[in-house]
Amino acid sequence: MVENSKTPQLDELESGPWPSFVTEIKKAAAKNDMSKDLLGVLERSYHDKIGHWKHGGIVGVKGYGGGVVGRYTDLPEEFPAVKEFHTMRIAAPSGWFYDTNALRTLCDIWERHGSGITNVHGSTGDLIFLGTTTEELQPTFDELAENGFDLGGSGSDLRSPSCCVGPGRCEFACYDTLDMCYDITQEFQDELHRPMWPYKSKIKMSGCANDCVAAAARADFSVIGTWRDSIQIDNEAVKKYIEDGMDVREVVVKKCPTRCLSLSEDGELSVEASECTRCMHCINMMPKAIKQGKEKGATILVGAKSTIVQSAFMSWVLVPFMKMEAPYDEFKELVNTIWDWWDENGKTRERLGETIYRIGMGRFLRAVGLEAVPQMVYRPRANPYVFWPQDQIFAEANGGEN
Amino acid sequence: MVENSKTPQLDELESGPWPSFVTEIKKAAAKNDMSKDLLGVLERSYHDKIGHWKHGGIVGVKGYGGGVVGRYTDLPEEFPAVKEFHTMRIAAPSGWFYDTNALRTLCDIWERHGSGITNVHGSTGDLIFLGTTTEELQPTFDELAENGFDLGGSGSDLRSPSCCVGPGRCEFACYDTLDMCYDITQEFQDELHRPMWPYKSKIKMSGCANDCVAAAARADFSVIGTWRDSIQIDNEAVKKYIEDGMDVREVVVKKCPTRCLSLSEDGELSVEASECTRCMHCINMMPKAIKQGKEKGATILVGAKSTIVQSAFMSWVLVPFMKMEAPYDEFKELVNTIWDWWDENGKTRERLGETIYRIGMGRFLRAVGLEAVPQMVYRPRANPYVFWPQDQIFAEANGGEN
Amino acid sequence: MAMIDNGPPDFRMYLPEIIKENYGKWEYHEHVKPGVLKHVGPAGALYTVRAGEPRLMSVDTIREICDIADEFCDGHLRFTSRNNIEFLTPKEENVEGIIEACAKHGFPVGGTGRALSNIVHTQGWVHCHTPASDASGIVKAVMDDLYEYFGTQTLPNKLHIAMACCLNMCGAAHCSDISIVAIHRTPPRIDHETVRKSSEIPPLVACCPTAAIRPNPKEKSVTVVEDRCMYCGNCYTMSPGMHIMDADNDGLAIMVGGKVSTARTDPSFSRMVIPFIKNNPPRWPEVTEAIRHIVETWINNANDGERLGEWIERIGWERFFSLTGLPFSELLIDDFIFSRETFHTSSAFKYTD
Amino acid sequence: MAMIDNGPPDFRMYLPEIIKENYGKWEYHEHVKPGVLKHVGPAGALYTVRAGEPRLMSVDTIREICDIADEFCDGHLRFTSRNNIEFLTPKEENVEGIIEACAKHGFPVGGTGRALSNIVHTQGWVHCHTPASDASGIVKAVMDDLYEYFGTQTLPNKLHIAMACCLNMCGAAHCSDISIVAIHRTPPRIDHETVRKSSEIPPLVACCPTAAIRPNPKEKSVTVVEDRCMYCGNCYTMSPGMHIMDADNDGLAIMVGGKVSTARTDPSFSRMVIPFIKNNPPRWPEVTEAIRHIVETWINNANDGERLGEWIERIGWERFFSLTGLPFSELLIDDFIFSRETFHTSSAFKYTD
Ligand code: SRM
Ligand code: SRM
Ligand code: SRM
Ligand code: SRM
Ligand code: SF4
Ligand code: SF4
Ligand code: SF4
Ligand code: SF4
Ligand code: SF4
Ligand code: SF4
Ligand code: SF4
Ligand code: SF4
Repeated sequence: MVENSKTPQLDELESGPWPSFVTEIKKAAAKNDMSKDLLGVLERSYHDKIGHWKHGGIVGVKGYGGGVVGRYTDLPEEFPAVKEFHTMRIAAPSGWFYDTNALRTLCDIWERHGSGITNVHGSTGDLIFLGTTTEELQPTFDELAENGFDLGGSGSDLRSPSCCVGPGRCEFACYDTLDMCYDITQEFQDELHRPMWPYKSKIKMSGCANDCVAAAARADFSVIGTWRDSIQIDNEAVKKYIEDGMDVREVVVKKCPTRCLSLSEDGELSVEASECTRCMHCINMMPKAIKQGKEKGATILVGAKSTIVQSAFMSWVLVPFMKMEAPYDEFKELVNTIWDWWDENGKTRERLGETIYRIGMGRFLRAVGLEAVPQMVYRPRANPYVFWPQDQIFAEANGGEN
Repeated sequence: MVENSKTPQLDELESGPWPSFVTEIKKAAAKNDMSKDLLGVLERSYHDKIGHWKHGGIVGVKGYGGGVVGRYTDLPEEFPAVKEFHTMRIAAPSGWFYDTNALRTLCDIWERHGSGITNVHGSTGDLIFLGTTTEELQPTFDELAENGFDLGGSGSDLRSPSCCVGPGRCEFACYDTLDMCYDITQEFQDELHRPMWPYKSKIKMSGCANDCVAAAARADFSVIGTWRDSIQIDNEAVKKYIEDGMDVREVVVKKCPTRCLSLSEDGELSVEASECTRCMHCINMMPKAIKQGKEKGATILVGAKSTIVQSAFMSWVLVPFMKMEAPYDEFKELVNTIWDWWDENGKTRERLGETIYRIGMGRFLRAVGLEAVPQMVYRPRANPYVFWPQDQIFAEANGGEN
Repeated sequence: MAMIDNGPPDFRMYLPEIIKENYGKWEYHEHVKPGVLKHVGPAGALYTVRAGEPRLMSVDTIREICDIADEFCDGHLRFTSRNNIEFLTPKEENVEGIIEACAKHGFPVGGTGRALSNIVHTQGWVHCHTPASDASGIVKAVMDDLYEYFGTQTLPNKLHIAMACCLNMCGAAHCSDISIVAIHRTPPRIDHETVRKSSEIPPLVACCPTAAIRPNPKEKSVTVVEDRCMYCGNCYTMSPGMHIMDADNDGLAIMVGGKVSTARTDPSFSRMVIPFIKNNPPRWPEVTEAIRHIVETWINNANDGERLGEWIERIGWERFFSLTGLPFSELLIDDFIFSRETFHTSSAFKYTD
Repeated sequence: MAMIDNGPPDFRMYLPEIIKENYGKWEYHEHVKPGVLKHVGPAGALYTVRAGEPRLMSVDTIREICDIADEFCDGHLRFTSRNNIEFLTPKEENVEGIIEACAKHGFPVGGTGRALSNIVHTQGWVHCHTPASDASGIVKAVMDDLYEYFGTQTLPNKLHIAMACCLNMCGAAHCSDISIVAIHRTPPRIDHETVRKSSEIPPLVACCPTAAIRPNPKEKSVTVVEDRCMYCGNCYTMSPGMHIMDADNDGLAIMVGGKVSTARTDPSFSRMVIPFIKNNPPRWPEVTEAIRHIVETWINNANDGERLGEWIERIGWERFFSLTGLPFSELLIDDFIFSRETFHTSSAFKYTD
């Protein structure tokens, strides 16, 4: 520990085996005044047990409404270099694949224009340039753009879509998450860069139900890869697992949530395919012996978000199965239709899931023209409070079907 | 079928093997004009597909606010005998035990004063005298009272408590449901007969978790018998069941919801008592081999009600275990405290469960002085929206514990 | 005024001797045969013969029941929580006599063990002021139709059906294996005259669960935002001027899968599977058919010992709809306060077509 | 303006050759050892070395990472959804070199299989305007403390921890095995001057989820009914005059048992088990201790393959509290919109003392 350090508290966070963010800030601070002052502000927070940042006027780059989060310290006299200290969200490539060229280019740009501190990555998935002045925003952007980069989302717009590594490195990918993420991000550039909705909207894509981008928890549209037909069992490979000491009955068969697997006395594994919910467990346990079905696509779920305001929601099933192939027209149409409905019906700061909850699935489905299927719910309603479409029942009363 | 019957539709309901309520009304109608007109009104409803009763002025007997439900037909010209046609709710003995004397006395009284039609019983548990005039209410009551009977509840009061047959004929009764029901009904006569609350309140008692009075679904206070110690297994008797052909592993062990039973190779059944939730399944299946524990009492749950207004609620755990012995002081105190709180905080037509839901379990528990235990919830909150008691946290901030 | 607040008679007066002796000391029970239970205690056995009754009974019929009890049970009997009669006797030799007498008087013996028991129901057109259908008539029709299951014990487990004649859902229809719930489907037609005369406006406005009722100062009455109304009828209970009954549009919904015992699985609500069947008195054939179909699908597919709801939860509701062939629609999806918990927040589900 | 709306670079530019060849055709994977994955496709194998990083990184550190990737991976690498680095190479012989280089630069190798992975976290005092605690500091302290579980694969199953620095809960803290959520506990202190200057009153009033905010015409500002406030901070997001940060009373809550995969059990929310721990920078020892205790209780009691929440749901939450010895209190009982579904509507539960 440095003697007479100005950051005695933060210094404590340089010890221990896990890489230290304090060391990182200090590394940047050695070259950059903003980072130095960031260190000072942060030490102060550790002392005061309170944050020292405030939001202020809206800042950004020309032509965009989002992508920059404005921040100002409330201690500008003491820490003038971070009087303005805005972050820029840089749209990351699908699956966070980079080459060192690209990364070095980003580093160079940021060293020239900002604090030299980054987040790799933000929790939506952008690469974050952490802190610069208002003045530097446009020049930074210009350089980024020249080099083929762009900003991600912020504010009441589409946030940067993100996806799992999928076909890039995973045998479980039921569709091309990487391509789809790139494709729709390009398609929806306007929605992403120009806030216009009641609130933010997010799309995340996982190649299978393991959901390695946690799409089900944190995207208004969660696209989860799945298949329509039966899992495929290679019983030779099953026997190999058994020989290698796996207790297939205990760790696979008994843990199948729908009990649709059975293992015969002589080690033949079979599945009652219609009852399988494609939960991925057996496949995860024996990837060499059990493969997904052949007819692949995705389930579209809607509505996830975190706690503010009405409560956290997890996404729920809207389309049980959709083929997911470029150019993803069916998906794009669906999303556009739903955004239109939400834009018209949503209140300010109301996420899609909350709007549907408030207005009701029945009205939502009728409005967006989707047929209700039992897969949308764990179980039907426990109350008899149906909002009966009055025109429909009058038509019935005049001789239609019930 | 009667030719030229005046009740062609109802006549259809006299065929078939199940005893017919139409035959019953006709039986009474042979002697009684009200019943004759009831038949007429009902036939009309079968024709019109609409009810022909309305509520009107409040009717009752002296000294009571409840016990009578006022009804008037909206077709008084055609059916003058049921112009007024009020029901009286007669408090039934615990467990609906009668002797024929008592029943005949009731029949005689009702034949003299009313339609001669009854419901045995109403779904709260009262014996219902179905239909008489305003004028006859008091004389009926007087005769009832002279013979030791009384009215049950209606309106915003305590409704007639009810209970399962319990110790009267069931080896599963963990406390004396019959006595407790009688005792508390006597104790709360005032609450029962003089409406004074935001809405109705119900108490039901089941001797065990089989819940043969459906207390958990339809009582603001559900008292469900249980025990504190381990179930008792008689392994001789287990073997007898096995000999008699029961597949104990399949129908008992595997269906134990907590998987806390095990059956050894040689047919010894054992239990991991701390993990048993006393669900009653194994005991139901093998009443001769498995007995409940010895330290018996009841779980008190609160809040059940049907659909109107906020939604149906099932009762939830408030006191995991309470000894249930005459004079039931602890229970009575609890109920009184909660009624006071509800009376003060409940809105009109808001049942106890709804009031607690609106105000929050935290505030409710603090107000009634009960300690929170994990048994009250299936799982803790999924949101961080704690209503922090401000005085408490300031006390902590000044040096207390967290 | 000495005679008010008697309370109910003390049940102890009515207990047969054998019950007094075995009171709280019962050891076990046996199902002798459908409708007949044997409970054994230190003082010996008690035989119970359970018989169905129509609930709505004339005093003469009650007297017939008394005759049977006098003849075979020393005048002792009880009724169950589901409106069955129970004849109680320590004399095994009396059992057959009771059964015969029941047959003679038309009381079907059964309802015990893995059987259909009597349907718990409510007033309907017989006496209530808000019903959307009759109760007794539908119950009679359904019990006639499912009669075979009352007198036998061959179902996968108990079958407890309830019927409620409006959305107030008197009884325990909200937690029954099957419940038949009569529902309104159109907003109240307001009779301003009656509202003015008989009701205070602020509580009437406040009573609506969806805030559909607004004051109507011009009429000194109220208006209903029809789009928000869910036809619960609560306003009609508050004011006779808010006519909720509608001959053309009232009818029945079917809900299934509820239970209250904790055996194996926790208590659960019944869930709507048929949103509407028209009132078709006097025998509601569409209702009896629908219920029989659900019951038979359960019988044919459930594991031994599974209540209706347990079976459905095991196979999943989507599979219930495909097995029964019942149409699913958005009407069955909850859109009230607690809807969120019903949404299928998982991509693990079964396909159906 | 040709350069707006580029969108992200096309990922295809960055893929290593072996990935291009095996793209969408991967056959299986193996866990070579902690931190090292082998994925096999028709064109051969790809080796991945996964390493933890602090997320907040200087450009110089990124350059160091690039140096490693240049030396061993032909310049190819990626980052994971949980902020780990993945070095990608088809050359098995490079694996050890990568591991050594990581060690040299201080990047711990691990996070694969049944391990603790990196903690997903947010800005905290480093950059956000509403935090109730820091994020990076707590994450550093917890990862230091649980370090042993990052580089081994011996946990019952994956352990995914998240940290959110205010009730907005950026990230997926609401569905994580363990989440550390910084919370406010006092109503906003209103700076009327700022509210007046910077905020429109009606949306500010409307934004409050509990309707605790009322207009204050006198001040041309608002008042807060303190009793209704649940300290969510939403009003502060709407108006900088609603000061929600509170040095004395802000701190941390611990929630556990969430997941998002559908493997075996459906996705589920994390649930609060410790309502409050004071901010105790720089190393929050009470937080690290509490989390280690929960993790160890899970390790010692769970069945093989059980995620934290699966284990708790199997034994029951009451048993979780007795096994961990964590105190239960009414603060842990939900009292917001969806509380009803959390109430224990069954008399079947386990006793604890
Ligand atoms: C930077 C980031 C945290 C991080 O360090 O990783 C972040 C930071 C902020 N989030 Fe977030 N959120 C970030 C990902 C998330 C996520 C995760 C995700 O997108 O997958 C969530 C949960 C999912 C969701 O959308 O619900 C999330 C849920 C919120 C919420 C609550 C939204 C809700 O509907 O419940 C708010 C509140 C708000 O919008 O006012 C919020 C608001 C904010 C604001 C803008 C607070 C504000 O009003 O100024 C934070 C700005 C901090 C700053 O100083 O830059 N942030 N926020 C993440 C974005 C980086 C990126 O672009 O990659
Ligand atoms: C007589 C009665 C109590 C009373 O005070 O009136 C009663 C009596 C018995 N019940 Fe019950 N139950 C009675 C209504 C109920 C109800 C209430 C209801 O449906 O409204 C329930 C709750 C049903 C539910 O969960 O929805 C009920 C759920 C049970 C159960 C749990 C069954 C299950 O597996 O879920 C048992 C145990 C069993 O049958 O194995 C049981 C067991 C019994 C036993 C065997 C107890 C005993 O040892 O004596 C009794 C004979 C049952 C039989 O019919 O074979 N009794 N029983 C009620 C007869 C009603 C009827 O006429 O059919
Ligand atoms: C007679 C009876 C039905 C029957 O035929 O068995 C009945 C009949 C009425 N009920 Fe009920 N309820 C009857 C048991 C129940 C039960 C079951 C129970 O008590 O176990 C419930 C469900 C449990 C509960 O309390 O929630 C029940 C839930 C309701 C409700 C909805 C209450 C709620 O909080 O959800 C209403 C609506 C109301 O109070 O305005 C209601 C209202 C009514 C009224 C008073 C309607 C009215 O506003 O006038 C009905 C009078 C009918 C009449 O003409 O006499 N009745 N009602 C039952 C009482 C007989 C008795 O005393 O034994
Ligand atoms: C690299 C990554 C995807 C990415 O695009 O970045 C990834 C990659 C893999 N995941 Fe994942 N998962 C990744 C985040 C996740 C997440 C997301 C999260 O936590 O935010 C989840 C959801 C966790 C949850 O449910 O809360 C996730 C749930 C799974 C599961 C389900 C585990 C379970 O039993 O619940 C599997 C299957 C398994 O492990 O058996 C899986 C399996 C895998 C496999 C084995 C898939 C494959 O065949 O390649 C990959 C190697 C996993 C390993 O670490 O051993 N992956 N995986 C992510 C690595 C994060 C990290 O650095 O630790
Ligand atoms: S979500 Fe599925 S496809 Fe995507 S990386 Fe995870 S396991 Fe592979
Ligand atoms: S994917 Fe899941 S549900 Fe299907 S067979 Fe495998 S373990 Fe069972
Ligand atoms: S609730 Fe229990 S004690 Fe009461 S009758 Fe039913 S089984 Fe017996
Ligand atoms: S009572 Fe229920 S939980 Fe307890 S051992 Fe028997 S079956 Fe298992
Ligand atoms: S369910 Fe409705 S209509 Fe039927 S008795 Fe109860 S309140 Fe009356
Ligand atoms: S029927 Fe119910 S929802 Fe409709 S106006 Fe009346 S109270 Fe409101
Ligand atoms: S969780 Fe709260 S404090 Fe932390 S980054 Fe998100 S909005 Fe800011
Ligand atoms: S902190 Fe939340 S609950 Fe409190 S006043 Fe602000 S918006 Fe309302």
